[in-house]
Amino acid sequence: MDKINIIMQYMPRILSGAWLTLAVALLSFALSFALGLLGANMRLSKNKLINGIATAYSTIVRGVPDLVWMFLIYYGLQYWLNDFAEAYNYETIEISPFMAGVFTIAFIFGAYFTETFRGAMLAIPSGQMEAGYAYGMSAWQVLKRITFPLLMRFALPGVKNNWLVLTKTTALVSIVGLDDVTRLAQLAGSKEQMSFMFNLVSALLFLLLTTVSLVVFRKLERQYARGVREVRYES
Amino acid sequence: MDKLKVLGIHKSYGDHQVLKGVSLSAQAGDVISIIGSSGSGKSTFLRCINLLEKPNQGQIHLNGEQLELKAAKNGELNASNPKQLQHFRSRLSMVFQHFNLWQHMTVLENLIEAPIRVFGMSKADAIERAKKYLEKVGLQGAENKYPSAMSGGQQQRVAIARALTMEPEVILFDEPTSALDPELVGEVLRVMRALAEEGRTMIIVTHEMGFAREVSNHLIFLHKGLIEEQGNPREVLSNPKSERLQQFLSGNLK
Amino acid sequence: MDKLKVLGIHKSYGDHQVLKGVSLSAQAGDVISIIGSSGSGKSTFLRCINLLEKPNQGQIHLNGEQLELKAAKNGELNASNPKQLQHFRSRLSMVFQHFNLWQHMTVLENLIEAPIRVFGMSKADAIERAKKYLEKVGLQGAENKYPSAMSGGQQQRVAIARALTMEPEVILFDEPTSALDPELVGEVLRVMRALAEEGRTMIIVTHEMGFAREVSNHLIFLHKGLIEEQGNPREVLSNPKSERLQQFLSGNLK
Amino acid sequence: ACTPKQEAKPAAPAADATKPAATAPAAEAMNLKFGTDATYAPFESTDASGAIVGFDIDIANAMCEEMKAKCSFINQAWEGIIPGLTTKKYDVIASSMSITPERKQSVRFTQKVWSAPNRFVAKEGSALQITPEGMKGHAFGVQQGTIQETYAKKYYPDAKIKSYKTIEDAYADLAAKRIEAVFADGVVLSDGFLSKPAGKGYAQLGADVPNAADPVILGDGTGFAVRKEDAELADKLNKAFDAIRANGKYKAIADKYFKFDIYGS
Amino acid sequence: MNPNAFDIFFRTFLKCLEGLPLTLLLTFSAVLMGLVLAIPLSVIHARRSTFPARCVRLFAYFFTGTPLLVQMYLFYKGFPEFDWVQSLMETEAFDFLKEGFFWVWLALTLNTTAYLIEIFSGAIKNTDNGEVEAGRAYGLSAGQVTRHIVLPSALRRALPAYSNEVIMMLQSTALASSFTLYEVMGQAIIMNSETYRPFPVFIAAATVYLLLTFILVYLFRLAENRYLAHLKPRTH
Ligand SMILES: Nc1ncnc2c1ncn2[C@@H]1O[C@H](COP(=O)(O)OP(=O)(O)OP(=O)(O)O)[C@@H](O)[C@H]1O
Ligand SMILES: Nc1ncnc2c1ncn2[C@@H]1O[C@H](COP(=O)(O)OP(=O)(O)OP(=O)(O)O)[C@@H](O)[C@H]1O
Ligand SMILES: N[C@@H](Cc1c[nH]c[nH+]1)C(=O)O
Ligand SMILES: [Mg+2]
Ligand SMILES: [Mg+2]
Repeated sequence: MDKINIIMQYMPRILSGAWLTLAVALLSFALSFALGLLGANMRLSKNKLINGIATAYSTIVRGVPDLVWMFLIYYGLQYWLNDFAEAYNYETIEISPFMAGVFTIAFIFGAYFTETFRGAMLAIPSGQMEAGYAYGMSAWQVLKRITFPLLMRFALPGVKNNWLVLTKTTALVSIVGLDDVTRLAQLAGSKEQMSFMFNLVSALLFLLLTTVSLVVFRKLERQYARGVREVRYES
Repeated sequence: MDKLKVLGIHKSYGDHQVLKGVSLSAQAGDVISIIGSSGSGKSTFLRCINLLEKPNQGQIHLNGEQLELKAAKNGELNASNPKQLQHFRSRLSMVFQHFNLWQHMTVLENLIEAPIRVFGMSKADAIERAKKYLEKVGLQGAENKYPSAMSGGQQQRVAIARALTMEPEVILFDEPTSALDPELVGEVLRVMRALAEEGRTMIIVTHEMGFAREVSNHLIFLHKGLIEEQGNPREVLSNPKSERLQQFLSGNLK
Repeated sequence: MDKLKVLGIHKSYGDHQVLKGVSLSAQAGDVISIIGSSGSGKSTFLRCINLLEKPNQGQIHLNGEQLELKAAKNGELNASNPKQLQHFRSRLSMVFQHFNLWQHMTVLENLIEAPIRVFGMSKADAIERAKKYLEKVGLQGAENKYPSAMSGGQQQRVAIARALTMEPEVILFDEPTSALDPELVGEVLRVMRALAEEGRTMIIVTHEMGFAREVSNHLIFLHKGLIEEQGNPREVLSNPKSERLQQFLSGNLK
Repeated sequence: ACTPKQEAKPAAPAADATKPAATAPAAEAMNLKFGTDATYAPFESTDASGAIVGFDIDIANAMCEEMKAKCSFINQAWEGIIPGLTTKKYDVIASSMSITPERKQSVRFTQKVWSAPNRFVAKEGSALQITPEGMKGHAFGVQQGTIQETYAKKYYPDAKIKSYKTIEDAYADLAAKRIEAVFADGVVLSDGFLSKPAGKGYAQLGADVPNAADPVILGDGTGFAVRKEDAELADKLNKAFDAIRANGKYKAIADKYFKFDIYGS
Repeated sequence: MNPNAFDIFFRTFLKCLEGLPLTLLLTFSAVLMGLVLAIPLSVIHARRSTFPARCVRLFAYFFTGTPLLVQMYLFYKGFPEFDWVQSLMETEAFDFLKEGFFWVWLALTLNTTAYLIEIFSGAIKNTDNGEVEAGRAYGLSAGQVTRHIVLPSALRRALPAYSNEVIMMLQSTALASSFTLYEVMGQAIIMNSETYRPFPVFIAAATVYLLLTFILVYLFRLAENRYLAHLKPRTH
């Protein structure tokens, strides 16, 4: 088949784009995860200012389309960094398009993770942490051994959902010109007048990522469900 | 020398003064019960002893060593030395009303967690010790269960074993039986009586007058943030002097 | 002529034979109580009568008309004529243990839904009828409340009114009071006693021996999928013949 | 006034900040970064391997050789090409950018690099007239943010003008018959489209539209562009360009790509 | 920053308002059509393993598992490659196929349909079985139980999730700017390529979307107060 041949010709490049997509997704996931933990702690803070900042962050980010953020941060962040650098007499800080894409997505999903983690933190009974302190464990030990594992249990469904949405949002970096799967397949499709086939290929690659993610999360869910499954029903 | 000496604890939440200077001292082997109506400040007092709640005034001595405290801006006393606080806490175990077992850990993991993290004990040693105390509370064989798969009475016994595994000098109990149905109360009381007979130092907040009478050698009646009456449990309970306590006991027996 | 006649109901879940041939017949005005220990098949039997559960064998007659059944591949009997089944069901109302009120509808909407859909009654007529029965259960004025805003006893009374609004020939009750706390049980029993006095035909699965004794004129004791004993409630209850029933009653009264 | 307060918190790794800024007086080899929208064959595009190639690229490389500078190219979508320059993502735009008075307010141009007229293409044998009346009610495509877009909007008020992010998107819609014609740089249409397999069955429509038709909008030829404050760099580039014009390198490159004089008169 | 940043902000804001009708048209035609399609499909989806149920599941899996942008490319660019679509586009009646609007709308609609199917079928499956049995026990037919008991109850419970989805859709319409449509985001992009000032320009667009979102959130809160009254906890 002629068409298959053409597609195979582009495959190495498209797969390199898929790799970039995965890299953007994983990096921004890690960043937004951290940002979300920070945001959630701020949201739960009793300090009105800190709480207000985090609330504004999470509301505003979620009220504006991802694409608008993409343009704003992708093109705007550098302006801001330059102004900053000038004002403080630093050398110009450069961000690559790749990093800009990662930051943008991390910034957006940090807001979603903020809400996810906030909900999860509220779901942990405070006694669990108190018990740790009461036996002389340090704050760090309590965080690592008690709070975090429990947090993950409550947050996992939300984390899973955010990850699935995030992977799909990475497609937007193609609009600002990053060579991810979406863009490479799209361009190849235009060039060869085979847009249907090529875009289908990128769709299927995303579907593959989704499917693999679902399998991984099922494993994780099982792991963090330690102690929940054997619920005892009295009488 | 006093095992535990707590002096003049004051504690307010905003305008609400919950404790207005409560003191207590316990020799080794003392079992002290604290009774009082709901809201009288029993839990708050117990939680101030290990600084889960920060008092506004007061001193805490363990084996003659004083816990160093310094006032924060909001007037609460904080430990000035976190290491010392951790050290104090590790020798002052607490058993919570709602058990607060770590849900994501098995029974055994619940027991060995603190000894390993806090004392740096080896895992093997910790397990050995844990099994000993698990047996003491009658739960040998339950090592690998998760708390959620156990009844309330079993969970509370695990919580006691967890506290014992720290081999603490003093154990603080906050209403150890009130979350349990009558059948389960029996299980737990049996274990606590055994501990009392062993000569452990215990401070127990309780609503079980019978229990207070049987096992403790000193009884404290808290009322509105102050000790209204105290002394030998049998005497105090059968012959209450203050009107408050008379009223409290009459309500309690119906 | 028998109002309701049920013959030789058999029902298995997989290998587990729950009903091994249970029959019952009720004249107009009969109130039949079914008792038996947990798992003896009481609910299953009741649910087989209106085919919420599909029996493996048996016949169901209402007013002499037989429900047409045909065996499906898995051995269960299905209604061969869905219209006839709907018709049967509309004359055989059921009141559920957990009420099963439609949460998204107000009380009034709950009551008029089935008459409108099933009988094609006009809305105005249905409302009129609904109000009548709502009054009968003592809930006049609650028309526009949502079930979630009512107490358990009130909800169960709404459920009874819903069944009554169908003006059914037979009412089936599955433990109508066991989801209620003792205080609420009274409310519901009062209403059911009134219905019995009106002469309605009712089949009642219950754990309330007192109630069975007072209102029913026939009592059935189910054991392991068979009728172990039956007859006049007072006689059967005060003078049980079978060992099983003696045992059941002794356990029940403690 | 519109400095964002909250976003951008994830600051860039500070390690990058040690790179010398291009504007620093370069005693030794200077690092020059070029930004280009590589969707504009034959001037700038990507080959099958993803490398950026084209006439502008070759010219820029030749000039760099002249300046003894180390050059690299950064692909940048057209809509962000000027913001990318001002924010120092790169130091020079080499992207067929026409020299217009309007753009001069934002950037500093070098001298002209090449110049050619503008052109329509349509299906072979199309009966369309490129007069404003002839285009009335008909749909044609231009690239967003280009001189041709501005020109079309001014001179064809009654036509359905569709703007695309890249010229390649416009070709795709021409093929899909969503639009009847495309208006763009003539050489791009002829060499980047008509002469390629995708351009089979299409032809130039009407006569060329010379830049002189409205010099204020269409400008005079394309140039490279630097930040307004980088006068020194513009100077260097101009000198290097003069050199390759003089030593025949420009002609050698031009001959490789074109059969006519791309420099223009 | 430059003093005329405010000026650009306000000009863009007004320009974005020109794109508002298109944004609203896309959003609401997609979510309404999605609602109409998703209700019957989610009933099918909730049935165990019939062939139609499997088809619906596959549909939902594809459209929720791939980016909306890719779906838009697939529709906008992919479909016109088919000869039959080409010849349709030529005819007078199907002239609209040439426009980006139809394809973008189609992608938005199918995408939201897929998400709504997941939301609704989840709500359907969560319907209290007792309520279903009560319906059957009084002689309602299977269809009547679905129409009058299950769906009204499930759709109300799905209202919060539906409102989320509408807000997501509103934001997704910004992608239409990549397909020759000048809705709010499209207008902002035009302003950006005229002014080269991304900051004030996109902040203006963000402001418009933020206001729209707040209005929607407010309207849905009103709707929830009304339709979810029965889920409020008891007040005595
Ligand atoms: N975190 C807090 N913030 C404000 N007030 C509090 C807090 N914790 C306790 N209180 C108040 O302090 C008072 C004493 O509470 P405490 O829990 O010590 O009572 P208690 O004697 O243990 O009662 P109970 O028998 O019900 O457990 C109560 O009035 C309570 O409302
Ligand atoms: N759907 C089902 N699948 C399998 N087994 C079932 C099912 N429903 C009921 N059973 C089994 O059938 C037996 C009879 O159940 P049934 O609910 O009729 O008992 P019951 O007499 O109503 O008891 P109770 O007083 O507890 O309500 C039980 O052993 C139960 O486990
Ligand atoms: N030369 C035209 C068109 C162009 C698009 N890309 C590069 N150039 C312009 O500068 O507007
Ligand atoms: Mg207390
Ligand atoms: Mg039952």
